[in-house]
Amino acid sequence: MHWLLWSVVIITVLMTTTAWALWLERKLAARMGSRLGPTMVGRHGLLQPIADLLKLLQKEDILPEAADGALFNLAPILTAVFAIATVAVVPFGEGVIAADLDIGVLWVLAFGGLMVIPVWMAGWASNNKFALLGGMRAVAQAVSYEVPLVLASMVPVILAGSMSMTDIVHYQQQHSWIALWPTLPGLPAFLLFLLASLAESNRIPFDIPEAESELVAGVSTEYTGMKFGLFYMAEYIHTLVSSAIGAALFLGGWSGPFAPGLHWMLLKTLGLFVFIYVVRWTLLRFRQDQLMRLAWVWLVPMGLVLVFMAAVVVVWGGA
Amino acid sequence: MATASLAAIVFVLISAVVASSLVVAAKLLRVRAKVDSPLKRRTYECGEEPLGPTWIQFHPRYYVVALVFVIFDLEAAFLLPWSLIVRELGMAGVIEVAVFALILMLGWAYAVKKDALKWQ
Amino acid sequence: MMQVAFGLVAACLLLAALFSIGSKNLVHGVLWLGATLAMTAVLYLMLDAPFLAGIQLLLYVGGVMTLMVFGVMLTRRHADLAVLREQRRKSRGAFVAAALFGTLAGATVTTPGLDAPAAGSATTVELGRALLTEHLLAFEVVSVLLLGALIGSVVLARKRDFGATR
Amino acid sequence: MSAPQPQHRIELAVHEGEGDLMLVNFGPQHPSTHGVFRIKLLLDGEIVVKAVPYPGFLHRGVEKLAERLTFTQLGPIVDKNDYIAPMTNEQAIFMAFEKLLGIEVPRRARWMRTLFAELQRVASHLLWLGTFALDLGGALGGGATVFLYCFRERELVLDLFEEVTGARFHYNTHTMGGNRHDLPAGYAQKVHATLDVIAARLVEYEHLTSTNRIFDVRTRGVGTISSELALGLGLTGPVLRASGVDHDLRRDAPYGAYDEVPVNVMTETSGDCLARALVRIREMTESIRLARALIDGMPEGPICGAKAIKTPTQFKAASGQVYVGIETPRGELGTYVIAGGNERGAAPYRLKIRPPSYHAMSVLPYVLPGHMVSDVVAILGSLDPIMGEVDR
Repeated sequence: MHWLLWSVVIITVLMTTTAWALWLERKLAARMGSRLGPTMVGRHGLLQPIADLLKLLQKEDILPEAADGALFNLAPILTAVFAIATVAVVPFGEGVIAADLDIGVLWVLAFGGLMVIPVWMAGWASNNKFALLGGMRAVAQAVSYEVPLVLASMVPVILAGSMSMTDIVHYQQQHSWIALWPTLPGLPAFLLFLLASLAESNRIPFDIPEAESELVAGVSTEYTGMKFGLFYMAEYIHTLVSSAIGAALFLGGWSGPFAPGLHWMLLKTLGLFVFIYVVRWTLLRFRQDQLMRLAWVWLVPMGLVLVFMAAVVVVWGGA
Repeated sequence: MATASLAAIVFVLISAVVASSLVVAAKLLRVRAKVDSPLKRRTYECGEEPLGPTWIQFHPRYYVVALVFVIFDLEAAFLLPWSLIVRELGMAGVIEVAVFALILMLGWAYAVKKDALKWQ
Repeated sequence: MMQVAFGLVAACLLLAALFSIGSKNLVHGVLWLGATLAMTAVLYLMLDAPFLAGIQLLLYVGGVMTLMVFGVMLTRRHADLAVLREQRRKSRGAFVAAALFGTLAGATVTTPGLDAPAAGSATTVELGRALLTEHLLAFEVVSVLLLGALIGSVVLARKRDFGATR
Repeated sequence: MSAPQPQHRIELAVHEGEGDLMLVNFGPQHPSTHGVFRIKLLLDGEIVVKAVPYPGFLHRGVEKLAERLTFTQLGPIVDKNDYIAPMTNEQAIFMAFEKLLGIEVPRRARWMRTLFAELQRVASHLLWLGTFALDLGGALGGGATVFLYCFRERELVLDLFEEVTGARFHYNTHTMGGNRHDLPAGYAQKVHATLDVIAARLVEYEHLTSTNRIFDVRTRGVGTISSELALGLGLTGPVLRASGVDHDLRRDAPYGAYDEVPVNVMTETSGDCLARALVRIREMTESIRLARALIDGMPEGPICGAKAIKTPTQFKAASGQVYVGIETPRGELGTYVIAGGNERGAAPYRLKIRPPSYHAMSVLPYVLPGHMVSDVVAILGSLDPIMGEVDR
């Protein structure tokens, strides 16, 4: 029954890491904008995530009169569930995995794709024009970037000959990290994966579903209290899990010298997470048509080319 | 039923419990507003009365994007089983799949040429 | 234990399917259908066909649901559907559904070898092998079918004026 | 998308439930309306079909108020019109009063006013750049970083103003016939030091914005205003110059010290958001150059050509009317005064302010249709409207 133990441990660690990753992002953003960030609650504001959680838990829960109540309440929960469930197949070390499915990569992609349903649901159920526009944007964007994401993730699958994330890490231990190949399809596939994950988790420059300067707050416009908090949390969990998946698929997972594997995995995950947030606090955002164009005209064929490159490498290399 | 499948289902159940427990905790801990106002529950539209309905008929371009997505998703679903046995099938397999993908990319080229995915 | 779990999931599936038909709200109907499809994925997982479950989630719950959601957005009435209340349509629908169910059930019963489960986790690899050797022609024909669908959707898009002004 | 043409009539009535278009209130309480401003948008999906602006949420009746207050009392009131560039507001109204009353302004006071105006232009354009980046990139992303950088530098300019006037925002330093506060000792070095910092960082902002790919694709070809449309609607300032009309009151009708310190006028031809951004960024560099020249050549002498204000009714004009237009950071700020308000002639009979932002907003119904919701924000931001000035 050790998998059950790991499930509980992984979820607990994920939730706490998310809380302090949030703190990390706020400090990072503040430093980038020559501010200080949270300083008041605890040393260096380290208790800020707890204060935020307590605040959100106490907030009044408002159900707009025009909203579709059932879907309105269900949407944030489902968003959080799908965000957390993605991590089930991610290995954090040798055997440190909740569900070692042999279709790990497919599981990750499927749950990443599922995220849009509750987001759209929230937008529709709010019966608010900004929320609905945000929901429609979210779906259109997510489906456009799902295809490049699938193709980019297929590259390590082809190289390792397995969809199990544990096998993919083992392959990288024997050969080298896929992202370290300067040639096709290693590094380009990693970059494509990063780009598509940014879009899937709605991070700037692809955060048009929220786009608070245009759509006020997008799908979460009508949400208050913990339900808003769940959206907020799911967003960070999604980014964190995307980073973990990127680390496992392309950065060699838990492999690394000197330190235990778990440390390496967490380090790589946080590294990618920080990278995503540095991008977020640096760039402006695209417009929807530009976003869709980028995905369909450039990234989809690029992904296909990378997939066939990987296949040719495997066949000729005979590895 | 294999352990991994069971573990996956249980994991989803645990995450559902975690997410809903937060909502339940919020229900228990919430501070009730002293004054209730129906204005609170009014739909937000920048401080004005909402103009016209929200649930309207949307433009078909959204639908077309979803359609194209399903087609490419299907393609990916067909490529996935092959990706596991690239070594085994060798060059012949690569060519077979390449033909499959190329035929589909003809449609992609047509769509790009006709600007169907341009959104404007 | 397995029996109970199966019964529970199957009951959920059936209930979701019933709600999907019975819902007068088009969006609720589509979302209940999504629940039905997701429950099917759980069944696949319980039957040790994780690849099928993954594809079910990726393609049906993720893809086809998106398509249906946008399809609903093409109608003018998301939230109330008067069509369902017509008795004649109901009986016709019931007849078609019964006929389809009969055909499928008949095929399931008469096809031999369906009760023997495939061997464990090798299924995905075997699927790929079968697809690219034995059923190669069908595999390639699928691409032509997809091409047709793609061109069809583009034509559809062109036909409905995409101009910015109207 | 064809370039919008000026139309003589625009259908302003919007009927609800027009087919499958969505009718949205964009504002007044919206993050990107630069204050409180409402645009009724008729959307086809994400594309704007029709846009009807509704100003007036910040109307305070300044012009009516002016009929009850005397000439000397009005300075601090107009400070609050364009609250991003109060210096030029004061300058405009006192220039009009001085012309009406026939008061000569000493040379040093004119130079000081011009110096403040140019420093104010830098501060105002910096704030515009920050908010424009906020519109394009969001308060939770890269936009906020640019915004904070711009505010950091704007603070330095406000420090300079504080050094002279003791206030950071509503200065009330202009007075009838000149200035109220003289420059403190060592001011020239401080101005140079501040401008050095800002000039160095302007290069950074150019990299953050105009050489940035995303900035480019979000602004190029968006919100194109043709020169005929711009002239037809009375646009002025950077918005007009970005549309290829070479017009700047500082050069074409010099006031203050501009006849002695000539201005290089920055223009662009394309008339889109990018052109407006480039014009403003270059104007900052030009203003820094002007400010340096002004502080270096600052003449000695008195700073006020009239008696210091003792009573509210000190200055009287029985008859006459004047119009004075000056080039504020946003364009031509016109002040039209008719004398003879109260029985003793110490207040204007009528004061009309012609704010550049108000005219800039009139372009919205012509330009917005055909653009996407994201562009609405970009176009609105690129016009640099200040609602205090639009609604008065």
